[in-house]
Formats: sequence, C-alpha cells, structure tokens
Amino acid sequence: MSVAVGGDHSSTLLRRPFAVHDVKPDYGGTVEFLFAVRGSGTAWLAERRSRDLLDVVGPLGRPFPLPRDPVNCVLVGGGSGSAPLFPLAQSLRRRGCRVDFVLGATSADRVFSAITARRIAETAAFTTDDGSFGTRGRVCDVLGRVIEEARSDAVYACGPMPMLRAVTAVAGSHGLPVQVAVEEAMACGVGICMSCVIPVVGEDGITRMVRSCVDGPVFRGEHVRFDDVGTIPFDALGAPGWKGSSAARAAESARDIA
Amino acid sequence: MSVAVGGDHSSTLLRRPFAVHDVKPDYGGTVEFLFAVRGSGTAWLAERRSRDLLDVVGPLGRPFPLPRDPVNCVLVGGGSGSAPLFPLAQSLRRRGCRVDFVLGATSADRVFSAITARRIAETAAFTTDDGSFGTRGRVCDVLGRVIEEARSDAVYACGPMPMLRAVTAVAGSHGLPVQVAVEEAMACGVGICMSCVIPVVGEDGITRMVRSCVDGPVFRGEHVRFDDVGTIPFDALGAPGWKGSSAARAAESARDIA
Amino acid sequence: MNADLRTRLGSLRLPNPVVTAAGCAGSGRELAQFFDIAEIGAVTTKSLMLEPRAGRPAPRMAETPSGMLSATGMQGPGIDVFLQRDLPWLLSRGGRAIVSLAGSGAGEFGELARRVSEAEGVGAIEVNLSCPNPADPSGRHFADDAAQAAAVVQTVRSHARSDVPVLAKLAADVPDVVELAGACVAARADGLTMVNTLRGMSVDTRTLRPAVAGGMGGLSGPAIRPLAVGCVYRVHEVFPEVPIIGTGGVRTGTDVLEFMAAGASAVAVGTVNFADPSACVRVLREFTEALDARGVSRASDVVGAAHRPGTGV
Amino acid sequence: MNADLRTRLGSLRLPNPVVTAAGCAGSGRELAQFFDIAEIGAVTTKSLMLEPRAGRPAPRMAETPSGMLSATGMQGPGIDVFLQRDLPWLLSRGGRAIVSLAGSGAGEFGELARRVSEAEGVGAIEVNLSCPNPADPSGRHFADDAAQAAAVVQTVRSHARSDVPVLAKLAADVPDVVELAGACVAARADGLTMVNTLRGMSVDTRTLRPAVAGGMGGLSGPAIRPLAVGCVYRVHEVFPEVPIIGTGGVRTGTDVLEFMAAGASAVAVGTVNFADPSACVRVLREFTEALDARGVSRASDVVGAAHRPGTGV
Ligand SMILES: Cc1cc2nc3c(=O)[nH]c(=O)nc-3n(C[C@H](O)[C@H](O)[C@H](O)COP(=O)(O)OP(=O)(O)OC[C@H]3O[C@@H](n4cnc5c(N)ncnc54)[C@H](O)[C@@H]3O)c2cc1C
Ligand SMILES: Cc1cc2nc3c(=O)[nH]c(=O)nc-3n(C[C@H](O)[C@H](O)[C@H](O)COP(=O)(O)OP(=O)(O)OC[C@H]3O[C@@H](n4cnc5c(N)ncnc54)[C@H](O)[C@@H]3O)c2cc1C
Ligand SMILES: Cc1cc2nc3c(=O)[nH]c(=O)nc-3n(C[C@H](O)[C@H](O)[C@H](O)COP(=O)(O)O)c2cc1C
Ligand SMILES: Cc1cc2nc3c(=O)[nH]c(=O)nc-3n(C[C@H](O)[C@H](O)[C@H](O)COP(=O)(O)O)c2cc1C
Ligand code: FES
Ligand code: FES
Repeated sequence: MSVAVGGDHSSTLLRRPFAVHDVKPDYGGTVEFLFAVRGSGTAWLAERRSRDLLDVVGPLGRPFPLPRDPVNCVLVGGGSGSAPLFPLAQSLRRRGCRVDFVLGATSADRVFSAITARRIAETAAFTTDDGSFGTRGRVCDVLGRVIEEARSDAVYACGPMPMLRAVTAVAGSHGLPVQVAVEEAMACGVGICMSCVIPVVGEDGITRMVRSCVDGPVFRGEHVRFDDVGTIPFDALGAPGWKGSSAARAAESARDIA
Repeated sequence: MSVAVGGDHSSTLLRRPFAVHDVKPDYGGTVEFLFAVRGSGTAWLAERRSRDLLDVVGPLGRPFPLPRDPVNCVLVGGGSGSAPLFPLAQSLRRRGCRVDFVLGATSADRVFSAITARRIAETAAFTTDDGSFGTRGRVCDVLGRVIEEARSDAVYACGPMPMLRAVTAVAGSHGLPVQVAVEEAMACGVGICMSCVIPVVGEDGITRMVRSCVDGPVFRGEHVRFDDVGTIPFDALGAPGWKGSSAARAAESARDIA
Repeated sequence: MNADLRTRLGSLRLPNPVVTAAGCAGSGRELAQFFDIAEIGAVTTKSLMLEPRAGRPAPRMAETPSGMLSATGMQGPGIDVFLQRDLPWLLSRGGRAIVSLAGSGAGEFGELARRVSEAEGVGAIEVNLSCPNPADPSGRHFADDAAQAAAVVQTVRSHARSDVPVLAKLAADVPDVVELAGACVAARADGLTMVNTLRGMSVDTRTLRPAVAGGMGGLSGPAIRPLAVGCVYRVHEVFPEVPIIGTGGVRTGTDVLEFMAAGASAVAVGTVNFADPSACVRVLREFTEALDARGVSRASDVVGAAHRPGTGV
Repeated sequence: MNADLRTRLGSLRLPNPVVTAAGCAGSGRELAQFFDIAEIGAVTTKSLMLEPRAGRPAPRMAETPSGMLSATGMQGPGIDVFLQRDLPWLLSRGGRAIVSLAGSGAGEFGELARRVSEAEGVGAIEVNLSCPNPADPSGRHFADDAAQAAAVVQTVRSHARSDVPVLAKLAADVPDVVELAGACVAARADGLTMVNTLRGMSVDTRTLRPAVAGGMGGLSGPAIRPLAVGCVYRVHEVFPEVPIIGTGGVRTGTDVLEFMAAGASAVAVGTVNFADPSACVRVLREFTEALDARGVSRASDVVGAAHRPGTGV
C-alpha cells in the first residue's frame, strides 16, 4: 500500500510505500503498517496523532504466494522488511506450515516485534550488525543453520536488495525455492511511472525490466538478476544490445494480449 | 507581525502578515492576533490546536502614532482590519482620549469583537454590506455623523485600500488628520523583497514607492496617493517620467544618510 | 447548473478538457482500476518508439520541492504492441487515445506515423520533440532547434491520416518557445502541447552523487506550473487560433482554470497521477465546480481570458 | 570538529560559502536586525542602475508551489546613493559586499563599473545579465544572446579595478547555458553566478487575470533548485576551474552541500530570506553540521564531488 505524506499543501508530492503488517476487523476494519523513521515523509507520519486521517491506496502488487501443502517455511526479514512477514506467517500457520523466523537489523532498537515473532514461529533467530540483540552479523550468517535445523522446504524473504541476493544464494545452495519481496523506490505504486523497475528473467528466458510495484514486489528469487539491479542488462528486452527478431516481437505481443 | 504557514515541508513558502491584536503578560507572555480564513494559509492556521508551535516574526513596521494630548479619536476598521484597532483604543484610553468605533464588514459573521468594541469605546457603530448587523452600507456612510456627534479631533483607519481612500476623503472634508494602516500583499514583512510598495508623498513633496511593511503599514492618509496605488505614478522618484536633477539626487542621498 | 465542458483540438472533439499527460498514465489500464477512463477527455499514451525499449537504469526518479525529477528513458513495448494490445483495449472501454510518438529522427517519426495511420480510432498524434536528436553531437533535443523540430512535425503530418490532428509537444527549456511554436505551426501542426519536463538534476546528499542515474533528469510537477503557464500565455498571445494542451503541474481544478485562462483548450495531468491515481476525475470535478461557482456556462469561454482586460469571464 | 569553511571566488576570499542573492537582502541593514552580517560570506546587493528607479507596479509577487513569482522591476536608489550610503555602512559592520550591476547596454554597464571602481572595499562585481536588452526588439535579456552577454562582461571587466573579480550572473532559461558560460569566461569573467529567476507566470483564479502586474514574472525558490543545480553541474563539468556561486532555492544546509557537490564554490540564499529572515546563518550552521556529520574537514573538498565516481568525499 502507499501513503500520501505531508498533507494537502505539502511540497513532498510522492506517496511512500509500506507493507501491510496486519488487517483486523476491529473498529470497523483496521489496516496496520509498521514503519521506521527514515526521512521527511516517515518523520511526518510519526507525528500523526490518533484519529488523524491518512490518504492510503492499497493493497497494491502481488502478495507472497502460499504453498498448497503444509511445508516448512523459513521467513527472513531485514530491518523494516520484517513487517510483511508477520501476516504471511499467520497465513502459513493456518495452512499447517511450520514457520521459522530469521530477522536482522542494524541494532536492537530496529528489531521489529521480536515477541510476536517468537509467539508465531517455531523458532526465531535474530541478528544485529552491532550485536546489540541476537547474533552479531547478517541474516545469512545464521540462515543456513536454521534451514538445516528446521528442515525447511521454502524460503520467504523481504528486505534490502543485497540481503535478498544473499538469501537467494543460500536458498539456492540448499536447493530451496525462494520468494523475495523487493523494496525498490516507488513513485506511484500503481504501475504508471516506471520508476521501480528491476531486471527479471521470464519463464521464456527473456529478461524484462519489470515494475516491482505491480509485477512484484514479490518475485521468485532465482528470477531476479540481482547483479544487474541498477543497470539495464544488455540482453534485456528493448536494451541497446537486445536483438529482438520480428518473430520474437510478435510472440511478445501475443503473450501480452493473452 | 508575520507568521509562517504550512509547516516545515510546506509548499507555501511565504509568511502571512497579521496585525497584533493584543499583548498580554499571561502564561509568560501572549501575543494575540485575529484572523479570517481567506485562503490556504489562513485555513492551515485555523487547523492549529492549542500548544502547537507557530513561527512568528514581529513586531514589524511602524505602529499608529499616539497624540500627545487627550483628544477625541474615531477608529475605523474594515473586516479583519479591525484587529489592530483594539490595542490602539486601549492605548488611547490610557492617555485620556475619547474613543469611538466605526466597524464595517461584509456580513454579521465577519464583524470582529463587537462586544469588546462597545466596552472600550464611548460609542461603536457597525455597518455590514448586507445589513445583517448594524447599518446596511459602508463605514463612510456613517463616519461623517460619528465625527460630528463625537466632535472627533483625529481619525485612525485600518482595512482595504478603497475603504482607506474613502475614510481619508471624509476626514479631509472635516479637516481632520487621519492615520491609515494599509494591507498590501507582503512577501517578507521585513523590507527586503520590495513587493509591498505604494506611492507616498514625502515631506519634501516627492513621491516615492515606499515599502508598506517597514515604512508603514501606518501612513498619514493625506500622503498616500490612493488613486495611484497599483501603478507607478509618472512623477515618482525613479519612474520613467521622473526628471531628477543631480542636485535633487544629491539631496536624496544626503537625506538618506541622515 | 453544470457547465458545457466540451472542447476541441483541431478536428478532435473531447467531452471535457482533462486528459492524461504522456508517460504519466501507463496504458490507461492501470488507472482504470480507479475510475472509468471514458469519463476523462482522453488518455495520452507514453511516447512510443518503433522497437521495444528497456529505458534507463535505476534510480530513475528523485523527489524535489513540489516536483520530481525522472529519467525513465521512455521504456515501452514499441508501437506494434501498443497498436495490437493497448489501443483496442482503450477503445473498447470508450476511451479516446492521443498517441505520443518518439523517434530518433524524422524518418523514424514518419514510419511511426504511418503505422499509427493504419490503426482505427486514434484521436490525435502527439509528437514528442523532447527526444535527444542523435544527429546533434551534444545530444540536444529536437525542440532545441526550431528547424529540426519543424522537419519532424512536417514528416509526421505528411504520413498521418489527414483526419487525425497532429500536436507538437514543446519543451519550456528551449531558446525561444514562441519561435519554436511558430515553426511547428508553419510545419502544419494542428495544435501544441506545452510543456514537457525541464532538464535538471539533484544530488543525493547522503552519497553526494547525482540522485538519478545518469545525472540529468526531467523536472515535472507543480513546481514547474508557472513556467508552463508562462509558455502557454506567450504562445497563445501570438497564435490565438492554435489549440493548446496545457501541461505542467496540474493538481487541482483551479489549475485547469489557470491554464485555460492563459490560453489552453485542454489540460493534461501528469506527475500528480502518481500522487493520486484518481487525480484526473477529481480535477475534472473540481474544475466543473469552479466554473459553476463563477457562473461560467461554457468551459471554452475561459480560454485566453487572462489576455482580455476586465474580469475575463 | 568544525570544518574549514573558507572559500574563494577568484581573488575574493570569503570566510564561508553562504552569501545573499542579489535583490533578496535589501541593503543588508534589514537583515542585520536578525543576525550579524559579518558572519556570512558576503552580502550581494540588489542590482544597481545608474539612476534611481521606481520599479514595476503592484501586485509584484505571487506565491507558487514551493516558489514565488516576482516582478519588482529592479526598484532601487541608483548606484551613487548605494556607494555613499549603503556600502560604507556594510563595511563598517565588517561585511563583505558583492555589488550587482544592471545596465541598459554595454555603455551603461561600463559606467557603472567605473563608478564602483572609485569606491574602496568592494569585494566583487556581479553582472546581472537578466536585464532586458533595449536594443532587442522583442525585449529579450542580454543572457539570451551569448555574444551580447559577452560584450557586457568584457566592458565591465575592462572598467573594473583589476583586483576586483567580475562574476557573470547567468539565467537558466537561455538557449544553452554552457555556451553562455563559455562566452562569459572567454570575455574574462572571473566567475559565474547561477541562476537568476526563470520567466513564468501565474493567473489569479479569482479574477482570471495575471497574478503579477504586467503578466510575466521571475520564478524563484526551492521549486527551481533542480534547474539551478543542473546548470551548475553542466557548466562545472566543462569549466571545472571557474568558480561558481550557486543560487536557486537554497533552503537548508544540505542544499548548500547539493550545490557544492554539483560544482559551486559558494551558494547564495535568495527567496528563502523572505520566509525566514535569519535563513543565512541557519543555513550556514546546518551546513557546518552536515560537514561534521560526514567527517569532511574542508568545505572546498566537496566542490564538484558529484562529478567524481565513488562516494565523493
Ligand atoms: C514495497 C515496499 C515496502 C516497504 N515497506 C516498508 C515497511 O513496511 N515499513 C517501513 O518502515 N518501510 C518500508 N519501506 C520503505 C519505506 O517506503 C521508506 O522508508 C520510506 O519511503 C522513506 O520515506 P521518507 O520520506 O521518510 O524518506 P526519504 O529518504 O526522505 O524519501 C525520499 C524518497 O526516497 C524514497 N525512499 C527512501 N527510502 C526508501 C526505501 N528504503 N525504499 C524505497 N523507497 C525509499 C521515498 O519513497 C521517497 O520517494 C518499503 C518500501 C517498499 C518499496
Ligand atoms: C499589514 C497587514 C495586516 C493584516 N492583518 C490582518 C489581521 O489582523 N487579521 C486578518 O485576518 N488578516 C490580516 N491581514 C490579511 C492577511 O494577511 C491575509 O488574509 C492572509 O495573508 C491570507 O493568506 P491565505 O494564505 O489565507 O490567502 P491566499 O489568498 O491563499 O494567499 C495568497 C497570497 O496572497 C497574500 N494575501 C492574500 N490576501 C491578502 C490580504 N488581504 N492582504 C495582504 N496579503 C494578502 C498572502 O499573504 C499570500 O502571499 C493583514 C494583511 C496585512 C498586509
Ligand atoms: C515519469 C514521466 C514520464 C514521462 N514520459 C513522457 C513521454 O513518454 N513523452 C512525453 O512527451 N512526455 C513525457 N513526460 C512529460 C509529461 O507528459 C508532462 O509533459 C510533464 O511531466 C509536465 O507535466 P506534469 O508536471 O503534470 O507532470 C513524462 C513525465 C514523467 C514525470
Ligand atoms: C524579489 C526578487 C528580486 C531579485 N532581484 C534581483 C536583482 O536585482 N538582481 C539579480 O541579479 N537577481 C535578482 N533576483 C534573483 C535572485 O538573486 C536569485 O538569483 C533567484 O531568486 C534564485 O534564487 P532563490 O531561488 O534562492 O531566490 C531577485 C529575486 C527575487 C525573488
Ligand atoms: S512505482 Fe510507479 S511504476 Fe512502479
Ligand atoms: S513585504 Fe517585503 S519589502 Fe515589504
């Protein structure tokens, strides 16, 4: 979902994207999101008082896909990226999945809802960069051990791009499928501004610059070309180096129509 | 004084000027101003709650000059222009002056502090454009009568330019001195932006485009070239038609140094 | 009372003057989640090129005071996919399409216009003159050179169906916008869209590097509205008969009034769609209310009012 | 830790890079009520002409999103009154003066420079090239024509004292700011100030008439910062040795960082003084804090950082 910040006469025009943390039926319906103060927009949000109105658009984008069978899932979150893992954990639990958490942050005060994590999950491991809470280090330092101990079947991850890349690598080395939710800067959140694109390989093997707000933010980790994020890979559809034959283009067009 | 509106990240950059209504020693010092919601800035102000912080610069400009002797003064206000007349009335009363009010507004709900006016002043006459309070019409429709009945010796006025022009004319026809406080649009309020100029005749007979924020907002009514407000009179200092001799310029320079 | 909102851009008749700006409304489908796109005047497509295009690397945008910088590099599917996939969808929903074209030279622009002319139902063609001209060594835009711009417009006009109006989209950061407008009109543009984004940059003060990959980006949003209104005003003064789509920072219904008073016959909403996906219909509603509040019975009466002494309407 | 803030504009040495922008700080006296003007780098005067000048009729300003439009018509007392009255006052308070000049042709600019040269204590001369050129039938500015601009700069340089640097003040809305900068440098400008206000307009939607008397005004304030930073970046890229005063929407200390990273050696605060009369000292304090937070020991190390790969500083 995305939230307008700064009020009607604000000089900050763009919405701020946040993950839905929880949806409850209380008080005629409540949507919860967790956020860390980072810059002017989140500082403004933090100043809001109860009963103030927020201008919200959502839900946006594709949610985490749920497994058909009750498998073992490890959920990996970095910083505020932990937020969407909690409702995911609940849904997985309802399907009978085992859930284990690995949550990382820069320091203890940035760890999101450690207690809730412990309550929902079978196990919850924490890492902080400065060692002020849990293990000192990064989530991937403990992820391999958790996967082995929990006999995980699938990995879900949300957080900054370098973390997602590392998690995808660890999952790959254990032969596990991984779903990652990316946090690319987003101006509109609804697919019209083209600011949130990342290179993703399609089922057809063609790399496309896809909008993470509508085609994501959840992708299969193996499909994201992490090394090329922030670039246009030369072989991406429509890149200067891309040699699309008319046939390929016709196929593209047919695919999109379907 | 001038007030910043819209908060830190507001897209409305400029301050809004207001007259000081009252200054009290309560709560460690209170400055009061009265305002009408007109556009976005005043709408924002109206939404403030008690204990919110306001960014204020003031007092600014020249206040109404007070007479040395206890004379009879009539105070004429239009719309929110009534605000500064109340502290003026108090000061005049403290000097033993008789005070009479003539307050005009578009309609009853725009009349400022009728009760206070009646309490402070010997008499208080009200006019509204629609007749919903007091006499239907403009302040000048009743001003002449008030001047005669109160045997006024001096006139003070604050409000929109056309009203000030009319009040100055009425005062002139009764041979009374008149002090007017103008409400020109002001960007800075401290004399640096040159947006608030009006043509005023100096003691030396030369018309200058003077800044109403620092050289005013109070002027002697007779000195303001009301008919030329919104223009540059051809004979104003530095106007295309102005033929300043070197001697006149030298005098100007000497005057300003003094 | 409800004012008559109809407006015309050459032979194109629109039910009301609020359209989307090129590149700020996707294919129309995304916004259709938020409102019925038949309700607004028209949808302007992003600028289409002959081939699919991957655009520029991220970060592609940065927020600026009351505006944003963007550099998407015109990522898009290419003209053929648009004509086969997006246009029929738009028409099936009752929408009107203004098709924006971007070529790397007059020849490519001509080919684009030819392909568009084979399709049915295109309301107008908009020629994006703020594309880098590959023939110019310093990478300037077609719009930076009135003669180059006119050559492009002329080619598009001669390849397009005669019943489809051709609008030249001008930039504000050009040597002389009135001269540029004149050159495009002489090259038989049926109307003008003003203005595109202005070249600017911002520095990320955490890294001290340009905030948008590649350095320069295009500035848009309410911040540029006075520049856009100024261009419309100056061009309408000299060419009062040429229809103009005003664009640049439209946020509210009174902004539509401002552009129309300056001389625009229609107004395109761009960046503000990103902040408020239902902006177009909100702006249209506010505009209607603003006309009603002023007792104006026909929107077209407002066009150019700021040029007329008195109270305009 | 407190960073070394000193900076240089040609032969002019300033204790810190924060100066006032021309026409946005009165004579210095008005702001002296709010802070000690010796504390800031320098005070730039409003543009002075030979004769006193009454300026343009009211309304002279209009608020715009994150900016304002103004048209004061360079009201001022004339050069002689300035030299006799304001300059001595400024120097007596320990201030440094950058004197901005506006003439109606190269001849008048030369005479202005000559008179300034008779005075003691002038830190630098700034040549306002955004004055209408009376020789141009369409009333364009000197800055719109690089050759005209260069002629003015050359005349001022030859009439000014050789130990007083001459800065050419450029506009953003010119055909090609890099070309203009090059012409001024070739005409021996010692530095450049970028940018002046951009021509724009707004319509008062109550009256449907232009909000500023005369129609067009100059757009300033944070809204234009990306355009100003873009000009500084592009010019510094080509002329890295030429000192630049960056100006356009500076509001905070990180804005100073942004301009300096783009290539400015000093930064002028303009419109924001109107909103906050102590803006200059606040900006200076914030800038110092920003350097400290980044562990930068010399402000001059930041100059041009955005052009260097890596993290800049
Ligand atoms: C899909 C998604 C989900 C997110 N979920 C959460 C969440 O649940 N909780 C939470 O605290 N944060 C979340 N974030 C990050 C959050 O959006 C940013 O912290 C926020 O936008 C910062 O705004 P600001 O004005 O405070 O910062 P500024 O730095 O002042 O913002 C300037 C600009 O940069 C963008 N930006 C800044 N930081 C980020 C970032 N990390 N990611 C994306 N854009 C950024 C802003 O949107 C804005 O456009 C999420 C981001 C994305 C993309
Ligand atoms: C010296 C002086 C004293 C004033 N005292 C009072 C007072 O005590 N109480 C009160 O209610 N009002 C007073 N006003 C008028 C008050 O400043 C305006 O109502 C206010 O600025 C409107 O701001 P806005 O954002 O709501 O309106 P908008 O119309 O949105 O403002 C747009 C711009 O126009 C300017 N502006 C709009 N209306 C006026 C106006 N009438 N006079 C000057 N500038 C205007 C604003 O300052 C702003 O720059 C005074 C004005 C002046 C010059
Ligand atoms: C992200 C983005 C993409 C744009 N893409 C195009 C485009 O493809 N073709 C075009 O002519 N203009 C394009 N524009 C310019 C807009 O159509 C519009 O002219 C400009 O942004 C000013 O309007 P605004 O301030 O309402 O956004 C784009 C603008 C933005 C912000
Ligand atoms: C009211 C006003 C008056 C100005 N007067 C002058 C002037 O006399 N000479 C000049 O070179 N620039 C003048 N400028 C331009 C500023 O010096 C500055 O270049 C411009 O406003 C951009 O900076 P800002 O956004 O910080 O205001 C003026 C600007 C304003 C707003
Ligand atoms: S955020 Fe605008 S397209 Fe994704
Ligand atoms: S309001 Fe700025 S000079 Fe008076």
